[in-house]
Amino acid sequence: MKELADLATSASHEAAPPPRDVRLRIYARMVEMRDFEKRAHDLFLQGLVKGTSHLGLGQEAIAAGFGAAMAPGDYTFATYRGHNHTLARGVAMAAVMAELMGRAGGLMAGKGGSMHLTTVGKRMMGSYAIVGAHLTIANGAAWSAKLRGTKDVVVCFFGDGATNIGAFHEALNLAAVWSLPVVFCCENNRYMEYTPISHVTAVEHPAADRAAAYGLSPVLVDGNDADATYAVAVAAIARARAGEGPSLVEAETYRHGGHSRADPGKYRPEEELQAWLSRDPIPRYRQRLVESGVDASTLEEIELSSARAVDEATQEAMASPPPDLFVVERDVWADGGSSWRR
Amino acid sequence: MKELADLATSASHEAAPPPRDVRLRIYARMVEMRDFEKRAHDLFLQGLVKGTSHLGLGQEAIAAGFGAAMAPGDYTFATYRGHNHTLARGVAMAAVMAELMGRAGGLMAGKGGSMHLTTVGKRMMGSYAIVGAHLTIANGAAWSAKLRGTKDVVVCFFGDGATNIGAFHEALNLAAVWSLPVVFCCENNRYMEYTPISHVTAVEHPAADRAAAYGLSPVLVDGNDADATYAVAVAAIARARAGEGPSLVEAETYRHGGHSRADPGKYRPEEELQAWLSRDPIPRYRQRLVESGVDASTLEEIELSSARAVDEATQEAMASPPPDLFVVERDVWADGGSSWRR
Amino acid sequence: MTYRDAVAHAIAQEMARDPSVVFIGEDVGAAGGVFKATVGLLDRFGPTRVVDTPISEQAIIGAAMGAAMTGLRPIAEIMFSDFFAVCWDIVANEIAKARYMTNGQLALPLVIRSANGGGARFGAQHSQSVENWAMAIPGLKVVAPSTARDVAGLLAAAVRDPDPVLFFEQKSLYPSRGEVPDGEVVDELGRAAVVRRGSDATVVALAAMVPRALEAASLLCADGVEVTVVDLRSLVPLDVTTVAASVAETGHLVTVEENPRLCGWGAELASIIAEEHLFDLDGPIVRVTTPHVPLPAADALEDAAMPSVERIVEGVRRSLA
Amino acid sequence: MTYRDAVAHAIAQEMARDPSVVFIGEDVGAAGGVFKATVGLLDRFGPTRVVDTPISEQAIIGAAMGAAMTGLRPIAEIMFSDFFAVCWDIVANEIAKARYMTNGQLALPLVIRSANGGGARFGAQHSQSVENWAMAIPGLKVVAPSTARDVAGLLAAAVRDPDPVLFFEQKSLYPSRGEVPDGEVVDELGRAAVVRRGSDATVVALAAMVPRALEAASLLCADGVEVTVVDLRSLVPLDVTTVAASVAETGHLVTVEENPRLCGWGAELASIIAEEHLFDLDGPIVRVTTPHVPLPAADALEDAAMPSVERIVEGVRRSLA
Ligand SMILES: Cc1ncc(C[n+]2csc(CCOP(=O)(O)OP(=O)(O)O)c2C)c(N)n1
Ligand SMILES: Cc1ncc(C[n+]2csc(CCOP(=O)(O)OP(=O)(O)O)c2C)c(N)n1
Ligand SMILES: [Mg+2]
Ligand SMILES: [Mg+2]
Repeated sequence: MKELADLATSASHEAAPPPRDVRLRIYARMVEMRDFEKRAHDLFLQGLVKGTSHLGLGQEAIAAGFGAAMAPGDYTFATYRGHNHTLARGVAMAAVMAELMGRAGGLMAGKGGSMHLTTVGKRMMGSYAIVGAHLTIANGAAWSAKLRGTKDVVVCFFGDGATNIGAFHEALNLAAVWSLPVVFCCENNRYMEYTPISHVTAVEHPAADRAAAYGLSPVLVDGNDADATYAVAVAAIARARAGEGPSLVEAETYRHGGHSRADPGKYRPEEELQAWLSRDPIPRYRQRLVESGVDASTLEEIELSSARAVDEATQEAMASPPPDLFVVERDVWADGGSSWRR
Repeated sequence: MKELADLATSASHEAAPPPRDVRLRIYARMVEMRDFEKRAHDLFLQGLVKGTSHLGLGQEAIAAGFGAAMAPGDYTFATYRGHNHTLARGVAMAAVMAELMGRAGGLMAGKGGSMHLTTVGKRMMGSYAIVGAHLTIANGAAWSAKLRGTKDVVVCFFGDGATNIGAFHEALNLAAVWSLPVVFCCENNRYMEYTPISHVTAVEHPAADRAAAYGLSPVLVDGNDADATYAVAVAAIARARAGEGPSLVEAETYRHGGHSRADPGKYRPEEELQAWLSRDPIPRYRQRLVESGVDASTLEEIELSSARAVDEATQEAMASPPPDLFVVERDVWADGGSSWRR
Repeated sequence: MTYRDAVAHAIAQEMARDPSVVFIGEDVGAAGGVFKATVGLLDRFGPTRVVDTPISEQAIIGAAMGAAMTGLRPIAEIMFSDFFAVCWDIVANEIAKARYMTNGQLALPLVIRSANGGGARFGAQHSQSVENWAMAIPGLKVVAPSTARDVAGLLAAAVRDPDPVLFFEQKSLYPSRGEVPDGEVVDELGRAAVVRRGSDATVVALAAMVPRALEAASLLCADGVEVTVVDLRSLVPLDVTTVAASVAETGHLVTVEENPRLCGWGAELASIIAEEHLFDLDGPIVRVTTPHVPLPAADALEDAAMPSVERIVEGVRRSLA
Repeated sequence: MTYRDAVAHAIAQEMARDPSVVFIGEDVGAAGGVFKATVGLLDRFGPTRVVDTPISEQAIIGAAMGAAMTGLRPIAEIMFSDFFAVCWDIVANEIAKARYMTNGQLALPLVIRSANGGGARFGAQHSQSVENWAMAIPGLKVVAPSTARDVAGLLAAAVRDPDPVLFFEQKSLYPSRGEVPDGEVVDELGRAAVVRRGSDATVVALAAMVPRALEAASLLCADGVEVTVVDLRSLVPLDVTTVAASVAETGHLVTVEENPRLCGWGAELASIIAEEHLFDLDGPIVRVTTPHVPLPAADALEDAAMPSVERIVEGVRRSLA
């Protein structure tokens, strides 16, 4: 395993820490994400969340750091492992929970499911479940923002495994050639589904070591350090907003659980797991906040309010009825229907 | 335009020149390729070659240099611009010509056409017309050679434009991870169909500047210098044969004509064209041979015999009848037929 | 105007009308397209709105999708329709499903145009008729004009349509000429055209098969057989009404498809008629298609493979027998 | 044995028999496959013959193709059949056409297996039934078993077949159990199975729709309607003989397809019967399919979308009405 200490070279540690209010917001988000996903997992075990779901437990510092750095007009594109990124944009927890449960009150009325969380109103432009595709789509939104002359920036998250698929290559090249306002963030959690990324990749850092192939500078960041991810996000987003083109960030992290609900994650060496658990971004950040003088009661307040919010969201989602069946044949087309004939 | 003189750093100029017999073989092949393609072009203008065809006029030093470096058991994979690569493997000219003319005596009885020249018996494993795909297929042949324990090497040719498509990326990564005996040779002729590669690529050298993304060393060679391409090919093939894995070579060159028959190539600046015409690999090589002491009569003999061979091949191809129509429904399946029902 | 020119004509009409219309693809700008169907657009609308791309079909289609969901109305070109296979994921898994999966949140007003079909002796990888690939995917509209006028009217309609439209230009028709009315031409998607009327049989064709079906109709007419020829014009929406009404009159249905046999649109139409109008039929439903083989390159072979006027005539006779 | 276990069983049988059989895919080795259908193969045959790949479907399928043309008999896994879209070029443009374009020079004895279909609440991008995508491409054989026994026999046959075979494992069937005889099991591709006999109507189904059709048959039987159920088992070759013979007896054809409506195999079959056996029909050909929509994720919605036993019963009644 790569020495994590090496990552301390990331810009953030030299940069000034984020302001206190930003840090508190980041902390609050991370706690909410964690509480939300743990609840989702419980509901799974109870058979209330159906299908599959891919938790980002342990990876919260990336979604939260970037989320805090984004402006309301910026666009998010995420993967099936997108709960955290959805919550990071301020999407209502209850609607997300209801979607996981396949209820009428779900974010997409149950039609999308866990892997496709989308809230266009919050510029959460979707969670995409085919590895790599959404990098090309993110480019499109960035191109559009550029052409329409807004200063909106696109942030596109994906996993380490996605760096070996063709769409990654095409998207990065086009973004660079067109100098698009897009930030690509690779969440390198060291595994694809069950196979270590190192077994199937020609370079050590699947994203950073390829930045040069697109004329970009490599950016490697400790993805379990929310101050670091925030700093990197601020810099890359500012660059994009200033018209200086795309960035490719690789955030090193680890998922605490398996790939998806079916997976206990047993293929990972116990020491590796323990080493990463000891670098859990949330207690680590909490301790840093305490050390920086935030008092315990402020943090406890955040934690309590998160727990409450998740409870309420769960109640609300559970109260939501199953979807009306007629929606099956709705919304294929802009006219609201699905007719293919006349 | 990049200074061509810079390319003189290629290994070949320091290396000893190829032995005289190899040089003569290379020269003979280049002359044949040139004569063959000029004739193909004439036949086009006469309406005898149908459809399309993509000439490699000006790029002969790559096919010839690599061809001379390959052992009979080595495999070639080429693109629609594959006449030269086919001839480089010793495939009979008449059958190639007949294929271009859609005759029964064609290499594939007229079923494939100019863009799909294949002669499995000579290990010319095909010309592929969808940009990029064959890089992945070349890997498969290399993997097979490796597993079967033969020492055969695969050489896969493609254009600069192919470096921006997803399949390129997937193929290079897999080749590196599996340490396959394959040499990828990018013939950078500076244009895709009509668009300069520099307009759509994030790096200056579309292949060489990306080698590092696959843990490979960049290899850039003057593709208009047959000694140089030969030297690079010998080295890369030896490496592959020794089990040391793949190489990615970028050979800088230029096509004398347009992209395909329909294209006069007018989008290219006249000075650029002239500069490259003055570096035509064939007269250049001829001069070098003369300077190295080969006497004119030897070279003239080669030239005459090539002209004769092309004349004979043309006659033979013209004498070949149109294909029997029943072949339309033959050879979809291994049983020789095309039935999809019972 | 040629079918080819009608493409640039329609794109120009729409780009002039709506500044959110943009156009991207390989060699589409400076070169005016490899089929010269988009000549002049770069000069007129500039490099911000008419953009040459790398050979990156996934990136092209992804860019169109992302742009469409954020306020532009992109037109993307896939040079040969065979290359849809390289970006099929973005087309079939992303574009087609996005509105539905998001419960209507994402709108994707975009057009993907592509040169489709055989006849140019380009061989199996540059000659396919793949409109059925698209028809099989819920969430895509599928249009395939047979005349210059329809290129103009249907392409404009496709650009204005709020849903993703795959627009198939039959490459063998590019040089064909036809009247295109002056001024703005905009059609409605999903209306078939009855291009010849006859009471003995209904022949349904698409794109380059329409002129062939009309030729067959003339030959049959000389023999006293009067057929209706329906130009389908679009596969989704599919104008079942027009076809069924004609079959109710004639009692005979013959479909003429350039695509290979299995699972073509003709099969769908046949199954609809066999389900909903079985008792209107007085003879078998005959499908004339390319045999289920890749298309060969040699001229003689390609001509033998594609549905010929003779095979259409024979198909009608078989239905009437 | 479960349907799932029959996969590993058949692969092991073939790998043990023929050293040129190799197996590659994402997470297929160390993890035994994400559906646990290939557990034990890595241990038994080692990392040279059972290889975990990067997420690079084009590279996977290209590797299989290149290996097949040079002496191996690869089996490649595409984890979910939806991902065929990512490598469709290599499948449809390269593998399917190579033998034909080279006039028989290239042989491609390879199998691509994939988990197909809905029912797992995975949403629109992980639930498609895409066997028709393959059926529409000349040069591909297409197999889709409905029982553990057929997985064993047909997968072995696919591996031994000299042509490229796409092998669709219906993911909703993985847990289903059935007898698999001891010893070597090898079937023939292209033979449908009559799994129930009745003289009133012919119901043709594939994969997960076969058990549903059988359930519908039981319900109908209770009402005095006796139907024949045909398990198609393979789409290419398509066993028209068996279906047509049954329709000749019953006069009624109902197809049950998990795929969305347009251009499914049911349409092809309907068009064949309407062309060749029209006058055997005593009632409309009814197609029961998923509506032409992407598959929704929520359990209630997914169940409502896919063909249910009730809809099959209703379809048969409609044909008989
Ligand atoms: C094209 C494609 N191939 C395979 C899959 C199946 N799959 C889903 S997630 C996954 C692993 C992705 O790994 P990574 O990119 O590292 O993201 P992570 O799940 O670790 O967040 C795979 C192989 C897919 N969804 N799409
Ligand atoms: C996937 C794909 N996209 C587009 C094309 C159309 N096309 C054929 S050749 C070509 C240009 C290729 O350029 P390059 O790779 O530089 O090779 P060159 O023709 O210069 O030898 C293009 C765009 C294709 N065949 N395949
Ligand atoms: Mg990962
Ligand atoms: Mg080029």
